[in-house]
Amino acid sequence: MNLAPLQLCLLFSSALFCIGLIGALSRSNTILVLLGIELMLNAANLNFIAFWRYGANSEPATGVMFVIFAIAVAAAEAAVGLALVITIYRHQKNIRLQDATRLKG
Amino acid sequence: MTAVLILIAVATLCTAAVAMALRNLIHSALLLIASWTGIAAFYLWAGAEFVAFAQVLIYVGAISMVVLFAVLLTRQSRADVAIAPGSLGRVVLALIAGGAVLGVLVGAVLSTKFANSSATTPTVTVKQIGQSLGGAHAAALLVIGVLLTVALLGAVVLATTDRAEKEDA
Amino acid sequence: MGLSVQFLWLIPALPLLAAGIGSIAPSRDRTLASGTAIAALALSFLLSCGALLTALANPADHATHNFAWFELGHGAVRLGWLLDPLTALMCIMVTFVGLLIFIFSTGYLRADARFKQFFCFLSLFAAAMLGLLIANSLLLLFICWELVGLASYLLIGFWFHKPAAAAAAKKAFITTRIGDLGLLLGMVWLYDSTGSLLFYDGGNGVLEPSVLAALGGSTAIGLLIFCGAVGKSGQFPLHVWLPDAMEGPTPVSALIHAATMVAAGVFLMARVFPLLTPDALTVIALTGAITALMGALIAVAQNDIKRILAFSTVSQLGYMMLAIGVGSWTTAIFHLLTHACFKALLFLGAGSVIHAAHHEQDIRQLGGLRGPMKTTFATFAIGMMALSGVPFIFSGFWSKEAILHAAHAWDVSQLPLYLGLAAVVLTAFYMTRLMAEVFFGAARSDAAGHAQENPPTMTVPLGLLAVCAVGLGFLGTPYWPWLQHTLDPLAHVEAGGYGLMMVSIVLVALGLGSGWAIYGRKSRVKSSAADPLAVRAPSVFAFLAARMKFDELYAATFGRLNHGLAVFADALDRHLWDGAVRFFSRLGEFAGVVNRETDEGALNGGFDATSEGLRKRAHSYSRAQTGDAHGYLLMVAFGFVVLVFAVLLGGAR
Amino acid sequence: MSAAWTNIATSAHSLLERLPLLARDFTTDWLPESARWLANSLITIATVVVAFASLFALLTIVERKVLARVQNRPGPNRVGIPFTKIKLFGLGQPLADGIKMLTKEDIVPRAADQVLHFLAPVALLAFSILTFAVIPFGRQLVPLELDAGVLYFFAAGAATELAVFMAGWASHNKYSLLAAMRALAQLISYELPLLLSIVPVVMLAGSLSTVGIVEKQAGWTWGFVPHWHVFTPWGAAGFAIFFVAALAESNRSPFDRPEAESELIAGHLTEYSGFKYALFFMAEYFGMCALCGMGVTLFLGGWQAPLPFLEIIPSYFWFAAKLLTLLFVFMWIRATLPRLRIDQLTRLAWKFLVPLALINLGVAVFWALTADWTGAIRAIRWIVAGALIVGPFVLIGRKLSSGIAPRTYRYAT
Repeated sequence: MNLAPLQLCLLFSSALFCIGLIGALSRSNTILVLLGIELMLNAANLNFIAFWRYGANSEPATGVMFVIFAIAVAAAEAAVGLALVITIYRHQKNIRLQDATRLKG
Repeated sequence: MTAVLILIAVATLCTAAVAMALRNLIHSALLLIASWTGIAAFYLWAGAEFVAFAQVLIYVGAISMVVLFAVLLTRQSRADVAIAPGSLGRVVLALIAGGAVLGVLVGAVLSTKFANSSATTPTVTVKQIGQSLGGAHAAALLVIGVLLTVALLGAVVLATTDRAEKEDA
Repeated sequence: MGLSVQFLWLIPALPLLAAGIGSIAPSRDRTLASGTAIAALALSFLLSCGALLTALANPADHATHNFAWFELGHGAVRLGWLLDPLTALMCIMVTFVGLLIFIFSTGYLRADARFKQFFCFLSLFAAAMLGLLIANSLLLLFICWELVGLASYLLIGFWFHKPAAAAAAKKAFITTRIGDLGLLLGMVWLYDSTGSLLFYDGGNGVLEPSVLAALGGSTAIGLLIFCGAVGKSGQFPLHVWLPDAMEGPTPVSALIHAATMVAAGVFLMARVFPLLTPDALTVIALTGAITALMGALIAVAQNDIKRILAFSTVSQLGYMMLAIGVGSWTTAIFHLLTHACFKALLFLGAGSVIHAAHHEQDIRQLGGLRGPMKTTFATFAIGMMALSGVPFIFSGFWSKEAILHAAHAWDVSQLPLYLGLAAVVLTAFYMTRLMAEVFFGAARSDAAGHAQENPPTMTVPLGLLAVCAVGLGFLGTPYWPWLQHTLDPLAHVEAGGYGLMMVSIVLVALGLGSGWAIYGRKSRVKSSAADPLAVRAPSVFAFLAARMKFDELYAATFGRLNHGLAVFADALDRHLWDGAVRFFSRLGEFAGVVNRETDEGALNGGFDATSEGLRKRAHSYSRAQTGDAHGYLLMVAFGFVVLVFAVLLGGAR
Repeated sequence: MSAAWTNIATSAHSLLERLPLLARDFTTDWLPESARWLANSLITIATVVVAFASLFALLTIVERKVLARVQNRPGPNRVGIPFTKIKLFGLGQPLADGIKMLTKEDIVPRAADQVLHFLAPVALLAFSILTFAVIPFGRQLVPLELDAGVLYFFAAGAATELAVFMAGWASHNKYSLLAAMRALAQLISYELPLLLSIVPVVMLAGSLSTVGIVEKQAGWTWGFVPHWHVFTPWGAAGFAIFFVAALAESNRSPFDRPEAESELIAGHLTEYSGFKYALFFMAEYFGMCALCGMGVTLFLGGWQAPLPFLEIIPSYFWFAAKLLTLLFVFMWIRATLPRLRIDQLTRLAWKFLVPLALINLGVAVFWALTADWTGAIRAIRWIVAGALIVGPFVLIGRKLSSGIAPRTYRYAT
């Protein structure tokens, strides 16, 4: 099997994405679910870099810029997400995601 | 070069997978941090030096701290960090869903014929990044600044205990 | 060291700045408030001297500096500064007299709690007045004119806790407003006719020959502008506010109602003199002459020291208007300048007396102040002789002579001359009466008995003003008419006319002699004793003492008319409009009742049924929101896979 | 001075300057081209590690001596060369300490998280050493010339927090965990002023590369005032903020809260002994050296000589001199100031240093915008910039310290 480096990178990111997905789906701890989602986000970033590295470049730094902004957004997401986790903990004394259904219809 | 990439990929995927499977929350978090470091290594390998350092600074330096704090703040006893396993049905369902998505993605990647990329490696200097941050992406930079500020305030507001609320409880 | 016209705005800006500082300064810091005000005005005085030097370099020139204020329609509304000898001399007069009065005030209001506000208002007044003087636009002049009115209102009503002061402030404000309406109308008319309000604008200003020729002389515009002057300068028939304005503190009376503000009307007429047609001038001359005589007549029968001076001011302003009316505006300005000095002197002297006598203003209660208050007496006597027109060394003589000569030379009518000559006698008479009652004889009350000379802050300004009251007259004698020629190089000055001069000297002597004969020779012994004139002609004296019943007349005519109109409007509002409104409201109420019945009965039922159906449907949908985040994520994942297959099977590739 | 003499001086100077590189090249000359790069790198790494390890050994004794002198006692003065009577003012003490540390029993608590307990000191030391990679020790002596060197430094430094947490958590000791949490709070709090204080430097130097920043500071005004950043208003303020934050980042007194022995029984180090403890100790000194080195690089002109004629002395000597001076100030401060309470500590960071650093950023912007002011107007530039810093400093300081009276001692004099 002869794979181009770009394909290797994309396989890497796909695998990372799925690991994040499986983690987020299978774990009941809200923090772990959040971390799984973080992993998926990172996988997406990985793709940006991979395409920047091997794709047809229209502009030199577009992929890099995307990743920088995505990292900043991820930081904001993590801060707010974990603050929400703490709030959930305060309300229901645990952080099991499946228990946090008080607002359901 | 490809060998290095495979090495990085295997290390990153292994740490991530083990982190998602472990029962000890602290170990999970630390392994995930290792995984993020692996991703930074990938960026370094790809030549995106600045992004790699930013990844380390933000994920390893900042987000990891927030995660660890959250872990420590949301447990009632030491035993709490060892969480009960999810129900078997959920795990199976998760594996099916993940496998399906992975299959689709891998299929798509393998079946696509990418144009043979140019041999030249793109380089980007810090100066170029700074110039595009201050030039073409200045608006986005401002929005990110506002977003981070709002997120900071929001996180503080969410996490602080209300005095009145405390009295009720 | 001249001051060029571009920087002319500094002259009013400095007092304005002082007013600003004063307004935010702490109330208890008296030195700061008075210090900034006095320093600012002193600087303005120096700048005015500089401006005069510049103006004298080329007296016939009207240096201007114009600029656009804002765009309006096709053109810009333009304002500007104007520098000519008239402006410069007036500025010097206002700043000099003002400065002395400011200094006097620091002594006069030493014990007042609102000392700071007083200086703030004074500075505001000075700024507005100076702005009025340097304006090269009727609009800017009008703005400052109204500001002057505002400052005057604030200062007359300075002791607003006294009902009389509050009422006098209102009266002054409203009465002058009547005249200002005329000025505004005249201004609008002028703008409509010429398209400009600038006085001098390189050939396009309203006072310049080309525009005047195009305008072709409009009596109405001149008379409307004169209305403003009538209000501000207390001319007949709008003179009623000026005596009442004496309710303000005495320095205010001196500054505003003797020296400067009331002169604004005269200044305005002198400024717009080229606009005035012969018909308008005739009206002005007659108004001035009537005012001069009437003021002098009323002054004879007053007992309040400040009111006597106030009516004397009315009379003198009449002289100035008379001079303008007979076509010699330079002599009007000459008299304005000399009058400003000696009237300020008289008012400050009166203030000195009042301050020393514990705010006793009734001349019948005073008396015998010659001994304890020597400086005040001496300076007051100089002022009195200047006002009376005692010949040769006192300034009032020369300026009054100039006016009388101009009136004599007027070819339309000699009536103003005769009225003016009559007023000369009366002026000398009532001033003698005032002197005799206040300073001679014996003290007729405790307040007068305990009077002491005032501190130097009050007497030094008196001395300086006395020097001016003597010296200023020599600037415009018929033998060396420097002032007239500086103001208007083309002015024709009557030399000669010794006969008329002799007549007026005789008349002055007559006035002085009769006054001394009646009041001085045998001075009053008791404050309650009747006035000698009142004994001889009671009805006339009472009529004059009641100020010729002008206030009553206005109350009976305009006041009643106004009241009737108000009653009519009230009735109209109460019955006609109110009834209509009530009818419509009833109608609305009825409609509402009908509406409610329909709504509750028919419509609600239908909507309720529909809403219930919607709610049930929505409830069944909301079950789909399980609150299970895992489930959502799972759905997304499977949905993604399904979508990919859908795309593949759909043959997109 | 004759031209010949100048030439000799210059060549001698450049020889001295290049001596370390020449020595390295001489050593690796026989290797094939491909292996030379690797060998050169290894030599560089080994040199840095050995140099700083011996500096660490020296520093331990120097610190004890300095503290002792400040406290008016002699300090360790017994250990000299073994088996002789030569004492050398106690300079043999580090050796004795090292032998003691290596031979002590390595105790791991039974309930501890074994793996993390072992990994913590290793990770801490590894990350500390990593930070040395981008510090320019001399004119050509920078181990790794990176475009984003400053970013690298702080990225590597950020990871040390993780090691502290690992140590605290793995020990299974409530004091250790408490100390770790406190340490995290402190490190995160002071990371912010630390980073904000260097932003002006990066901004005005227009470079994230440490080498570039040092080169920007070359030259002298009037021939004797160096163009170091510390000699500008924003630079002085930035250096002060950097210095305070660096004290806190390296857990030095008065910010040695995490290891306060009197209340937290040495904090996250409680359950460590023997060689692991030595590693922690070493890592802390390494971290301190690295931060001081970064401070020298960013604000004190790096390896630049203070005066033109002093350039004859090689650049790495100047770097070492500045580094040692800063380290001495660290010790001096430790001997002088009492420890802060945790609330005072975080308040200082968030309410004082961060606002000041932000204001300093504004001052730097002003400085950059007025760069073309020349002549007498430059005095105005200085005055405005100085006032912009001193004013807020005084105001915020007064606001924060209002209502706090000096402590009174009733029974002591």
